[in-house]
Amino acid sequence: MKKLINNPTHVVDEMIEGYVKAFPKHVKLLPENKRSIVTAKETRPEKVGVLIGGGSGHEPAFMGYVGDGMADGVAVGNIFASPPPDPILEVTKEIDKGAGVVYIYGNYAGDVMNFGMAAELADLEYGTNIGTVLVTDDVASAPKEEKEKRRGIAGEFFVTKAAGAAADKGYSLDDVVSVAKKANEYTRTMGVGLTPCSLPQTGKPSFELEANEMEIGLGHHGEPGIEKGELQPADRVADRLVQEILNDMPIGSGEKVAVLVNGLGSTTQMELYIMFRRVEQILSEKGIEIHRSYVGSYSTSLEMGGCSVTITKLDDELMELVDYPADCPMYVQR
Amino acid sequence: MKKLINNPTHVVDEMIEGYVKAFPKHVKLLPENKRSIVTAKETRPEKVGVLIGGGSGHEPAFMGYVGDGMADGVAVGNIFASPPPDPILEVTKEIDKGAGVVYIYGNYAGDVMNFGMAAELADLEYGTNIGTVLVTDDVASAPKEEKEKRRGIAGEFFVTKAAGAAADKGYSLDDVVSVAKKANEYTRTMGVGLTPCSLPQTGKPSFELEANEMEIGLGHHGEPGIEKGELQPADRVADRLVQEILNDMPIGSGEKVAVLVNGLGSTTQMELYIMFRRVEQILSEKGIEIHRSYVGSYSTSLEMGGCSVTITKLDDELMELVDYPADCPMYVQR
Amino acid sequence: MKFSAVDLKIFLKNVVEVMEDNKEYLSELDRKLGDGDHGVTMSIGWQAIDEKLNEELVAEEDCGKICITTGRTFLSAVGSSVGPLYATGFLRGAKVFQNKTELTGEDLKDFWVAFIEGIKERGGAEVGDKTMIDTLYPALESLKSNFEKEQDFVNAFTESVAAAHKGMESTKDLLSKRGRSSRLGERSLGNQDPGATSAYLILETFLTTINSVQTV
Amino acid sequence: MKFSAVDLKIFLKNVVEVMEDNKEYLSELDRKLGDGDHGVTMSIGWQAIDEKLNEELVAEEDCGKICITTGRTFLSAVGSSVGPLYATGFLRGAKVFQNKTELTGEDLKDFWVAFIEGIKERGGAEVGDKTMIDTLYPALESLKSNFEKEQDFVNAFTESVAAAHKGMESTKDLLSKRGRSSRLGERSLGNQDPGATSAYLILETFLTTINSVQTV
Ligand SMILES: Nc1ncnc2c1ncn2[C@@H]1O[C@H](COP(=O)(O)OP(=O)(O)O)[C@@H](O)[C@H]1O
Ligand SMILES: Nc1ncnc2c1ncn2[C@@H]1O[C@H](COP(=O)(O)OP(=O)(O)O)[C@@H](O)[C@H]1O
Ligand SMILES: [Mg+2]
Ligand SMILES: [Mg+2]
Ligand SMILES: [Mg+2]
Ligand SMILES: [Mg+2]
Repeated sequence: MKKLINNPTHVVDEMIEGYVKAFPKHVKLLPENKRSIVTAKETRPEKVGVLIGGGSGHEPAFMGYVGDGMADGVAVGNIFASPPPDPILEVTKEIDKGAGVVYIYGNYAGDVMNFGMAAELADLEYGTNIGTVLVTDDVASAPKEEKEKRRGIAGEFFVTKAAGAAADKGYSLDDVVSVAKKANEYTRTMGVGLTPCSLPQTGKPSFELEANEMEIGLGHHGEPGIEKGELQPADRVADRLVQEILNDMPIGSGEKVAVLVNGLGSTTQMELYIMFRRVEQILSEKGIEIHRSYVGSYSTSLEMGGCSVTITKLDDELMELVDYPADCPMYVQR
Repeated sequence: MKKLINNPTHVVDEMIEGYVKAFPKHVKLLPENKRSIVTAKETRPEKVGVLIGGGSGHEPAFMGYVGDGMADGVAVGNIFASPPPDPILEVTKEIDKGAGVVYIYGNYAGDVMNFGMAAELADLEYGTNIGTVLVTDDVASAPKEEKEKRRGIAGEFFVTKAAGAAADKGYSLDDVVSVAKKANEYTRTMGVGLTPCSLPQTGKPSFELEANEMEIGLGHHGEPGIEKGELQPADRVADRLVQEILNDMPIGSGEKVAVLVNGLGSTTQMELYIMFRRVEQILSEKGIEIHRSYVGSYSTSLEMGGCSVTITKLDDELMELVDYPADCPMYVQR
Repeated sequence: MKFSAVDLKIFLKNVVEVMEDNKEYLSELDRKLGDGDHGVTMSIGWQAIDEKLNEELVAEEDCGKICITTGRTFLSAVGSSVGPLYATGFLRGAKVFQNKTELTGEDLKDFWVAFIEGIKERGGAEVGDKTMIDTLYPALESLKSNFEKEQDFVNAFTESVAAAHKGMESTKDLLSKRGRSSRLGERSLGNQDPGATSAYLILETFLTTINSVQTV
Repeated sequence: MKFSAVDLKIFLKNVVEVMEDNKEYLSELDRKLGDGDHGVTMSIGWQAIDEKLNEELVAEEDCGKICITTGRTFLSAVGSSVGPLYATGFLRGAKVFQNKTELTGEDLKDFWVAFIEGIKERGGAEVGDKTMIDTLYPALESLKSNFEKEQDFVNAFTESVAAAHKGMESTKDLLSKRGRSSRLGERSLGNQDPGATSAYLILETFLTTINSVQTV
């Protein structure tokens, strides 16, 4: 494990320090916790607040997605660990403009408990209305019958995008929550891992794969996936990922989708575009129209190698929200 | 070497195919060469054309930087190899709107010859006025007295940004060339390598470093650097890189700069922000004001590990150009 | 038996040390089933508690306040899955110790009952889900029934730790149903749950602490 | 001696094979001094030429046209540093062969003189810069002077290849001054230049080709 760091214990704090120094016009750190970041821009009174968060190590998720048209604030946890309620509460208080706050996070035991506690406390202490949207896009993480048990991975980008745009357009709390839930309902992700990452504090690889192996359905934190096997050509990998998604969420000819081919950390753009090429071929053979594409590292697992494919079905409302502009330090859309 | 590819021989063509399919509203492929990409948007008559290019394997550079406020077209070479004159010529012809075309590329023997031949042919065959700007930001690549021998690395981003914005603002060919040359003159980069990349076709690591070693000044294609040594804490590495830059190009207190902390491929955003944190500390101690920061993978070397620091001094003109909006598939600025 | 605020702080100090010693081991268990950070998380949390023990808790005599600070500190330092779980344990236990500087065997029993029930309530896991509950719940049942019989905390707790050990070991043969390893199915078999392990370490450390304190 | 268009194409086919055989070796040399792609680049370029040889050049009798196609194909396929260099070599040489279907020893000599001078002009490198010029220029000088003496191309070219070999080997002891390895300074010592090596392979292949063609 070779990393450009100072002290493994301080990586998250130093990263955050660097981040807010790099984008002072976009984001600011709140005073109490060193893990609470909010937009530096004035937000409109009566705008629903959008709060995201989770463990760190997924950059640009989640802290990179604070800004116009996306989230108003983020609570940053330790690497691969939910933030505690304190920073979540601090952000909540700051971004509540009287219309309530929606919490969007991946469906992990730790996040559910910490954000759950924060939501209760926010209601109790500040009387803030909290809406909650759990992201459950990871097809590999539970069978279809137990969809509510699935975890959130790269698809959280689309759920945040929908909620952020909706809030910016003046949706009410309930409406932001419903549209974000719809985005989650319409989103599926399947990933493949090739090489592990390692936590700065242990230096140990998060999983082991042979030199010629890949793992389908590998978790966002190196949690074991559903199938190990020999590394296949990119086209065959794309076939498999897309097939799993379409089996789980059939999409008809003529329907519109947004696609995200996401790198897990150390995968080159070259590989991601080669993957996208095949994803596009499959979808267009089926008459499915790609309305908007995203290719890049949108949600990583430190320096893990591999990628995921996310497909979101778009109805008219979601299409408008996906097309809505955004301006965050790590993601801008015009 | 584990890569999500099909056939090593086709990686560049398949990448380009995926790219133009992903962003059909932004870019299009020209018919003759499969390596000529231009903006899909109508460009204004009498706008100076901005042409970039070089070897592939540096994504998002260079093909990701075609779009409003940046380049009008790109010629894509094989991995780490200059494109031949053909695609350069094809792009030139397409983007010449009567005001000439400026070629911006890194100062490598291959690029100089191929773009040079293309420039001659463009003049001969289409009577296009060609301006040429060689990027020479890599401090490690030659001593100060031989600055004209230096190679171009991540700083090409700023030179392209300045030229693209200037062209969009209606500068003449000569003026685009001068301001791009000024941007190059005011830009310095120093890099550090931690882990090698490997060409898909050889599968061999581009260089060798021990588990605890880093290499200062390592080239953009794995060319050996100026000093191998034990891996230092991020702050010490940042100190070294910034010091080399400031020794080469003194910057006074009160001056303004743009900073790019660039990942070489597999380096996490977390590490880049930890590096940025220290860069910011050093500059602010010296009273140098960071006007705008860029942190991320802007110019890579496949999956190489490590990063570079680029500093561009800003006068009023360059500041305006750096702040100018841009809308490219792999880089958007509002 | 008597157990003072000083003893309570010795216990906490001992846990700090045990978690440091087992940091690698707990992370290794978690690499097999989850994201590999359990040892790191426990270490971060207990190091933060250690700081409190060395500063604002040095003169603290109220066992309830000690437990509140412990729980809050742990939660704020780690978040994660175990943050809310162990924090809830300490905060529920704190109610039992409120305003007390010396604790009886009954207090200690009530503390652990509240501690474990709090965790169960917070996480919603059942015995057999392959979590720390597999360690904690058998310990709770053993503690309750044995204490009822003999009213001897040390004996009852000794039994309780034995039950915890069995419970911890039982997680090897369980399919994961909660937390990060729940999708593992068959592949989770054969691996001991990291949270079940850290929970056992906490109980065991309490036992060695009361034994060492008693013999003084 | 006589050298026909067919022989010329045999030579080109032989180079295709030699470059395939040396792909790994040339890349390995370039990994030490540059970006590790020289073998890959040569292979891509010569494979593209091979395609032309198997298709549109099958019936081509004009040695000039064969060389033009070779040069253009190489350049379009690879770009890189060596694209313009070797392409210029073939395009300059093509002028010598224009409209000829049979070549004399004099033609062949003039071809290689034009080939090498073209490369030198294109790249601007001098002997001692640690490039392919260190192979090519001694070959050129040897070829010129020996051909002038004896008017025997085969003998003169045999000498020339020997000079090329010496020149190639001399690059081991040179400091890099051109191309990707120029910043290496002292560290470039001891490594043979990849372009000097591929240039030698081309000359050597021409020698073996004329020898095999002659003995037929
Ligand atoms: N709902 C739950 N109830 C009880 N214990 C749980 C629950 N979810 C997870 N755990 C425990 O948490 C442990 C993992 O802790 P840790 O690795 O620190 O957190 P994370 O899973 O967030 O990385 C598991 O081994 C398990 O014992
Ligand atoms: N200006 C030049 N003149 C002659 N030969 C050159 C020149 N620049 C580079 N070369 C040759 O090119 C070789 C490298 O070729 P190659 O690896 O294919 O291209 P690149 O350097 O673009 O990766 C060097 O070994 C050297 O012999
Ligand atoms: Mg975790
Ligand atoms: Mg090259
Ligand atoms: Mg864990
Ligand atoms: Mg090379």
